[in-house]
Amino acid sequence: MELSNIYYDKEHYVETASGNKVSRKSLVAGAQNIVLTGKVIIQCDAILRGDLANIRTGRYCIISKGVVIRPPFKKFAKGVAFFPLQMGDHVFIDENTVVNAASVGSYVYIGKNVVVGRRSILKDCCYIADNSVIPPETTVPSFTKYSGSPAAPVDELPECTADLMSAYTRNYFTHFVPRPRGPEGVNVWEKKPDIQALSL
Amino acid sequence: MAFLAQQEAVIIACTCGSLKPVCRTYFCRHCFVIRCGNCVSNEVDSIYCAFCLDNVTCEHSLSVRSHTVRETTPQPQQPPVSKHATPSNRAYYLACFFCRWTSRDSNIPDQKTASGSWPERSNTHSTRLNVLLDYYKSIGALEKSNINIDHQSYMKYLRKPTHLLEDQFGFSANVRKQKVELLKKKNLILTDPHSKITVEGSVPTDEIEPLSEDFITKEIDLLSIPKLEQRFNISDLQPDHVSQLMPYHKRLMVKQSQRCRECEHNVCKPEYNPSSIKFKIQLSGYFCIPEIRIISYTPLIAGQVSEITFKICNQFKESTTIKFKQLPPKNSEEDLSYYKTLKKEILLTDNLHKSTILMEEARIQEVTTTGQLDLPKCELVLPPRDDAADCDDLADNQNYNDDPKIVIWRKCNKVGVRMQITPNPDLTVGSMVKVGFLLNFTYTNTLSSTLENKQAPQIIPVDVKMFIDVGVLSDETEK
Amino acid sequence: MVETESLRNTSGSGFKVTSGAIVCIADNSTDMERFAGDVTIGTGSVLHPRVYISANGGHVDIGEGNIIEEQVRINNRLSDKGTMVIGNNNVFEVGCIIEAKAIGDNNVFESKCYVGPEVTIGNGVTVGAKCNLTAPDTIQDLSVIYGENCDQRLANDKPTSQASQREFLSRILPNYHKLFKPNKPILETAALNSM
Amino acid sequence: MESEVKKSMTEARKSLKLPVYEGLLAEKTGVVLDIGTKYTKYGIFGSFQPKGFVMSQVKDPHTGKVRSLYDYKDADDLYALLIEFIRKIFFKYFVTSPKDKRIVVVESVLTPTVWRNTLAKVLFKHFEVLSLLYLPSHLVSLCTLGINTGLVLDIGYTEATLLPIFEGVPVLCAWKDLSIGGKSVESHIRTLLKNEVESQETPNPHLVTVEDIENLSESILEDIKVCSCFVTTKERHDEILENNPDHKYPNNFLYPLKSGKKIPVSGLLRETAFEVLFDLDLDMLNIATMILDSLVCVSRDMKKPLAENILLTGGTSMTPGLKYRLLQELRALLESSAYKDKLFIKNFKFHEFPAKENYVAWLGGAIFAATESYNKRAIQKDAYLNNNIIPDWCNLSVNLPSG
Repeated sequence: MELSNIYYDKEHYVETASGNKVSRKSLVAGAQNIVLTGKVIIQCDAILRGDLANIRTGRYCIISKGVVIRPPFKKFAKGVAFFPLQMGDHVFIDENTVVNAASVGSYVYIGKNVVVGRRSILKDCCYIADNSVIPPETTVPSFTKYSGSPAAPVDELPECTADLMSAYTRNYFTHFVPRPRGPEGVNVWEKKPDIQALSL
Repeated sequence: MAFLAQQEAVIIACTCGSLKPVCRTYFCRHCFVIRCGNCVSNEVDSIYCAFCLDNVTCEHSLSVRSHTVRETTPQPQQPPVSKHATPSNRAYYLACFFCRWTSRDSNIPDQKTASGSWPERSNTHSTRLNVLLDYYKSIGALEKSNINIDHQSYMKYLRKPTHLLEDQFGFSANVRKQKVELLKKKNLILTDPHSKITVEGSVPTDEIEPLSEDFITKEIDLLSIPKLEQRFNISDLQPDHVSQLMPYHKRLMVKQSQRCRECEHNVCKPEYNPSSIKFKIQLSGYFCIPEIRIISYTPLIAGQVSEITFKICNQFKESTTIKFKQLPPKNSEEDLSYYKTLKKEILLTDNLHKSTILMEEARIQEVTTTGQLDLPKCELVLPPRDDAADCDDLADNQNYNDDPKIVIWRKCNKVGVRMQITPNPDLTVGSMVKVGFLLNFTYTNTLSSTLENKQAPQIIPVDVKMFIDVGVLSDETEK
Repeated sequence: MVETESLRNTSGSGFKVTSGAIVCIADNSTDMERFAGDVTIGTGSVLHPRVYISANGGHVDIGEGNIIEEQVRINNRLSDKGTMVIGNNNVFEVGCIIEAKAIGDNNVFESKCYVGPEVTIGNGVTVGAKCNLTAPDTIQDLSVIYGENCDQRLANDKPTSQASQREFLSRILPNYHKLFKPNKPILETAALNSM
Repeated sequence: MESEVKKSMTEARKSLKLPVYEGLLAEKTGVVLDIGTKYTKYGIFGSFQPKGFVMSQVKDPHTGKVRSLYDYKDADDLYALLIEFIRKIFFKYFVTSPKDKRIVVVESVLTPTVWRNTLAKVLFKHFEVLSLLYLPSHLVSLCTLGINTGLVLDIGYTEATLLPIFEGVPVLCAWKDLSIGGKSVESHIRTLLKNEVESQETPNPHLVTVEDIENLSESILEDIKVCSCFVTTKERHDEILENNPDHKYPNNFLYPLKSGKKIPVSGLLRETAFEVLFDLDLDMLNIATMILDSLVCVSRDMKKPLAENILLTGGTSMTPGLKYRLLQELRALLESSAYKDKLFIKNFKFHEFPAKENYVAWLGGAIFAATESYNKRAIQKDAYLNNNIIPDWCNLSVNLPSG
């Protein structure tokens, strides 16, 4: 089934020159330490903790509602350090997930309500099922689906995952559109399907 | 899989009969047929540790294939714990970040180095078992060396040891004779000068330890009793107290490559490096078979015509022409020929030994369609996939003589198609409307043109059976 | 010697922050109702932004040296309207929901765990990520609750101290966040923030 | 600080590369499988313990439901299930391809023909293994003891099967089986729990309801069975039957569920759950009578050696107290009128394995597979592909004297 449009209220979102769409209701702390490479969506109630350490995302990252992106810390003999958090391109993070990873590769799908433990490493092309818990310092290899608590590999992903994920995040981005306002102020879409809007 | 589930509404029938989503199929560019995980041979390309992503094959010899992390549950390592700052004084222990188990819980001494040297536990019965193994090996060797003496009669005896004993009043004469022979042979084995190995059989006992009083008097402490799964992880001990739990080896993972069973060419071959997501050969069906997705449909009502729109997308780097055909009737000749049975071939190799390859029959999975799709008669031409064109909004539609009733829009390699769908009249409300058709697309074989120089690329028509779960049947009254 | 000062917030009840505690205010001040009712926060405790503490059911007393991360909800839902006492040096990780009867010292509540109103937590307990404790129970010291089925085991040591993290946070957070100052009423801080 | 971070990271990475790598399959070796009704044991030729235990179930590739291998509808269905299962075992647990590998399957003598043939078809045709050998589980159990004669009673998950072996020859006419085992114990526990919950007068919101018990998963029942239940002695069992007021039951306990509710497990349940093994069924049979009935069937000179070489295998036989109780029951029955004049034996003796009972058959297979005898007896790929026949003791075409 093709994605249907996802609408947002224009006044609640900031659009940057590189095409990032950031909700005003999200919390982007330490913005000077955060790099969003472009076409990144940050939805409402998401929290990015750039104050703790640098965060860098690639292109086409979708950060859904209530997601927390939090650089992980590590203890040393002489104190504590927060590690920077790297994220690749075409990453989708579903609602209410906590990402404490050290790095997230490209073409990664993280489901709803997931806890990604401290300093874990998600390699390119992996899939974390809804409600999973990735224990701290875990490496999730490419082309695997992890599920459960503690998360364990349950399946393999098809070889074309990179293309599927890139198509998915691109598609999501094109379908993430401002709520159209008809003359009566109601949603135009409900009245007449706008074929062109769906054409990508 | 949420994002793959979109694909799973559309299922295609593989040449072998299995039903798979397009992304789980392969297209063999030598046989020009669709393959899937069930009809290719899977090969292990490289083995790696999922934790450190270290590749442990190829040039390494077996003896140094020694990378695996140990764990009890998910058990990563905890490096330094000692308060002493100098590395020489550091002690290491294993710890689980998930359940906070540490190797100290099981009284495993701390180690001086972070990697290696963790005590490897051996089977408590290994001495006895080694004796037994040697004994049976010597019998086996003897059996082999006696092969010339009376292999045939001996084999005959071994092969039918049982069914002659039906007479419950004792041995028949035949069996008795054979038993005498067997005993002779046994003596032969035991007195053979070449193998002096004998074994003392286990001694049975009638002194069985009675049930421990603890079961009756002691409280159950669930925190100290391991789960069955935890016991099985240490199969030879199977401890009944958590303090005896031991770390066990973490499993390695494999990178597989797929090979067409008919032509023995690879249909998919990943790079060796475990952290690479690149492929040397990547012939996933996703890249050749036109992708079909449902955009929308009007409510489906039994026996009534509804409208459905599809998006058809060509992911291949050459243009393709597609036609829609009705499914052949079930079990008709045409249908069965679609499922090409993998042939059994016997090859004669140099030393005239017969070696057999390819032997699996097709396993046809029945699909019952519950709706009719009014298929367009015209052909559709889909331009090749062009990643750069994605950004270009000025795609021209003029070149294609499309029927505007069928094609509602075009954009690069994608086309929107409108069709009529009629769910079967006898379908009940809430059940899935499934339609099927035969999609014929052209595959441009670029391989032949590059190899045999300047020959025009070969264009091969390929049929693929597609089945689509459109949606559930709505109630007529709700309309 | 610790000085405390009573503050008033919109709901009109007391919110006391002991000097030395760090309470971050989220950038946008839409969450005035984040602290409702009588809440006391002990010295050295660090509250990340977007923490929700509701003491409408009764007083919430948070001890010293606790770390409370974002999206944590602490709710006093005790049936007897009693005081919910949280001890010292606990860590509440992102998104956990705490309604416990009482909590001791040196506990770790991992992300998205839930502790119900009829549960008493001892000392040195670890409640694993996404574990739910709902049945009336007293969790004994050094327990570890973990996994899909909320399995329980006993650790032989208490969780490692988070003092260094707390120290780091108290140094770094003031650089990025508006803090809730013990000597200023919350209304004023919020007003400053919205400007 | 930054340098410290870097240093620590490299150090951590180094420490992760821990050694000790668990066996890939070397060239000459192979895989031994014992596919039980509940758990499958898998391991390598000549090793002394299985590499692992895994539930004998797979996720149905079409419906996504977890199905037991033994719940197959027909041969085609079983074929699909076994493909998934064997693939999981090899690619996930052995991290190798089964192609051109040697395989041993330990199985019961009475395994259905369709099962054997389908498994052979899966291994040869789908996975292209090099050779395959089926070994009868009762017979190879003797290999773990170095003896030739024994009465092997295998108490597994769904059934208890008994086969005497005399001088290496199975005495098939004395074969006995009874459909009791771990599963019947678990369903008995469910019934007992239901009775207990029903008998509670005041419903406690924190305890389970009858409905909860009905929906209880098998894994929880299994856990209750393993962590708390045991086989009581005959004396104590008689006390319970007599309703002796002096009988002191073992301690009760509460078993917590994920939902927060708790299951009250009584001492009575703990002590009597395993009585299904010893209760006489409608045909007046239990595991003790199985042994004696079998001894009745064998010829007279075999009775004593068999009675003094009893082997108890299978996971259920690991239950604490079971062996002791069985001996007590056997001795009592020997005096009863039914057996008194039929058996001319005075004593029973049991063997102790150099292994845990639940993988004895597997171990026997692993020892046998490591010998030269394997190559002689195994069915080779080419032979199978030419005639598609798996030799079986009940198949006349391979057992004719001329063959």
